[in-house]
Amino acid sequence: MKLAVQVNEGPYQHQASDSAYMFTKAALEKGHEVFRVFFYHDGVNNGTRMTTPPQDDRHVVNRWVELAEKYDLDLVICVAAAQRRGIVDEGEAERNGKDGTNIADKFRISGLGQLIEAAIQCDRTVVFGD
Amino acid sequence: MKLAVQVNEGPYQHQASDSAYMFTKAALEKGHEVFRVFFYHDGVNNGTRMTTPPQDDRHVVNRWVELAEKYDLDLVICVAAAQRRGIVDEGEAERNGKDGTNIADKFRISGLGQLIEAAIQCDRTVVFGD
Amino acid sequence: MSEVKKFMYLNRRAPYGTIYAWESLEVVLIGAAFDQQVSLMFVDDGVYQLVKGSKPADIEMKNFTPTYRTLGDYGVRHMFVDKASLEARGLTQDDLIEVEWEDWETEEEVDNIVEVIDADKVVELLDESDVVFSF
Amino acid sequence: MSEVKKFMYLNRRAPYGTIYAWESLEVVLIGAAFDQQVSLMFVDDGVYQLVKGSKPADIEMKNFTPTYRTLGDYGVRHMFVDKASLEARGLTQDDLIEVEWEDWETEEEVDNIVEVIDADKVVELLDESDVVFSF
Amino acid sequence: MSDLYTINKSPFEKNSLDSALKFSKAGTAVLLYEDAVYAAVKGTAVEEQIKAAMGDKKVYALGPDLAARGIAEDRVIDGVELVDYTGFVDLVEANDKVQAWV
Amino acid sequence: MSDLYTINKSPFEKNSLDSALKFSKAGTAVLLYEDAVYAAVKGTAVEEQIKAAMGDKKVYALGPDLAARGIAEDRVIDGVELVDYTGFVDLVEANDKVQAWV
Repeated sequence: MKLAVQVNEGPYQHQASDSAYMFTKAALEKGHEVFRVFFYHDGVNNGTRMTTPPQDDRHVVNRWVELAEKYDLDLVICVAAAQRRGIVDEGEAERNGKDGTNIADKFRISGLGQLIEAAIQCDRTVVFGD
Repeated sequence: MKLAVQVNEGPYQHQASDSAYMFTKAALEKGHEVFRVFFYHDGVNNGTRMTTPPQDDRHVVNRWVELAEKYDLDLVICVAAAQRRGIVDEGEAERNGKDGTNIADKFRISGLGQLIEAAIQCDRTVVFGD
Repeated sequence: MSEVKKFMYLNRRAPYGTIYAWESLEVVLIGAAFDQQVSLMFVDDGVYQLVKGSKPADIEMKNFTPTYRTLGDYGVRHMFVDKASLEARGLTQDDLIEVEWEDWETEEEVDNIVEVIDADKVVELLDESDVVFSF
Repeated sequence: MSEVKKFMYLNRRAPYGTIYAWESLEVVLIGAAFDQQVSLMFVDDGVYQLVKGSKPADIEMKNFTPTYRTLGDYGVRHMFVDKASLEARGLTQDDLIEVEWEDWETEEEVDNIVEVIDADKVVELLDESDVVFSF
Repeated sequence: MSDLYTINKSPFEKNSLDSALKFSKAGTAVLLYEDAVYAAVKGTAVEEQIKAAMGDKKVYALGPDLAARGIAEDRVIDGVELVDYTGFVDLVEANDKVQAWV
Repeated sequence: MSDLYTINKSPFEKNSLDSALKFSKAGTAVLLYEDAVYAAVKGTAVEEQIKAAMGDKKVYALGPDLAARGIAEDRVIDGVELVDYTGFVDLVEANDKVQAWV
């Protein structure tokens, strides 16, 4: 089965990102293809490398990064949502005159078309939100 | 009247930050003292300088900054909540080995004690959340 | 995959209090570039998204209700509204905006693609869809 | 201001599904350093915060229920639970953790400061408070 | 004490209004703002609940939030008082404390 | 089509469960996860609603979310099937599409 996963909430505040991660990991371990994980709304905040959670807590961002490394996962952050929330890569920094970036490795910023495309291409689209 | 204001949600996703801003502005214009605005939970995301909202939309972060400049407002971001969400100033960057900062001018990161202190000192504490 | 998929946008939230309604609409607008069959469903507080006369200037937000009126130009053929959700909120179709639709090739025109339906029809339409987006 | 204020933490949300319960608890812990009178009120889904036996290992979260048990050492004198909220959720006081309290100066001890109360008492206690925190 | 209860959630989506009213005493000031202003409208499924609350409580609604949502003033339940953000500040000042039913 | 409805909100806080059940047909698979697992517990105010739904629908609850919240398996309503994350994936595969009632 070919899956698209959508994440609508940021890390820690809501369980949505946790559930999306656990689901995605289980799907990959079962041998399914996860075509893309699309981060929308506050979900874009999952893609910042600036977090430092307490040592006895899970690291929501790094967990996604490690999963992406292991399974060559496509983690896409919506550009419009990212601009509102302040998630910036080098291209965005240049375009919007920002003095730095905060995007985590393995995440990439792209347009909403990537979500539609994933939903068209995949057998199932699964949404995690608040 | 001496006021403490608490903001529990980030910019754009929920109206909480908008309402807190409009309330705080109205209170200041009426001549009340706003002792502190404390940003907690996802509210810490109000303090990033990396946002670039659409040109025809309000700039939630800059609005807080401008209000702080005009009224010498104390905008405090909770350090524990900021670490989870990735809001970083120079001290935090150094402490946690981050390669940059994203905090907006006029915001400062401090402990939860600042919230308790504000609630003790002020005549009223007003909470804006989801 | 060559088959055209049926996309349903399920809208259950009020506008302005949260951004979900507006950012959901942004997906619909972008989606116009893709080959799919698009419908929008408004149930629960989602019906408030179509209420006319919104004036958000005093809360310093952008009025995005006019954008719904243009959806006919963005490949949206149907906008369904749950009748019971309207009634529980003291609303009727007269309170809602109208959305025109025209097929540029056949010149077929529809004055208003906003249609109030009952719960059974909501279930049937959700069921027929290939993808249901929830924001 | 030399007068000691009465702080009430109003907890209305379930744990784990959102972070509010845990981050609210962090405020209570930090608050112990200040001179105030602290009570916690659990109503609606907030009563779930005190349910014992939580095992969040399989959702990879930290189990923070044990922290509630230590609140007596952090200056919390009262933890009130709304009776009707418990009942609607099929719970009784037996399902809840117990929290001990001891006054180090007077050596006064209380075995369990978790107290189930009715709605009238909730209203009275909220009313008596100087500051009500909602997270 | 005199209390101001603030409610910002739609009564059709969340239990905030139910809970706030259940845990309020006579004389409480109730301010509906953000999506909670929908509770102030005539002819809805919660109209009777609001009217009952007005029996011993004063109910306010934030005008700018009503206008944003396209609700004309003549659709607001009689007796609900409209305030703007300055009125919100005045209510905070007029009461001893504020409780947010988020 | 066969549909999987996912519900992640507490039935006591939000209207997601009400709405999902109202807009579902016979044969729909309903997965309760996150705070929605509270709906799967015996003796609550929504037990009858879940039992009624089970008349023509299959109800599942996510075990790890139940355990996290301290709900022992013997407190789950008879007939509600417990699944883990792999079971969640299997449900997604077994049905034609997934609808999230967030």
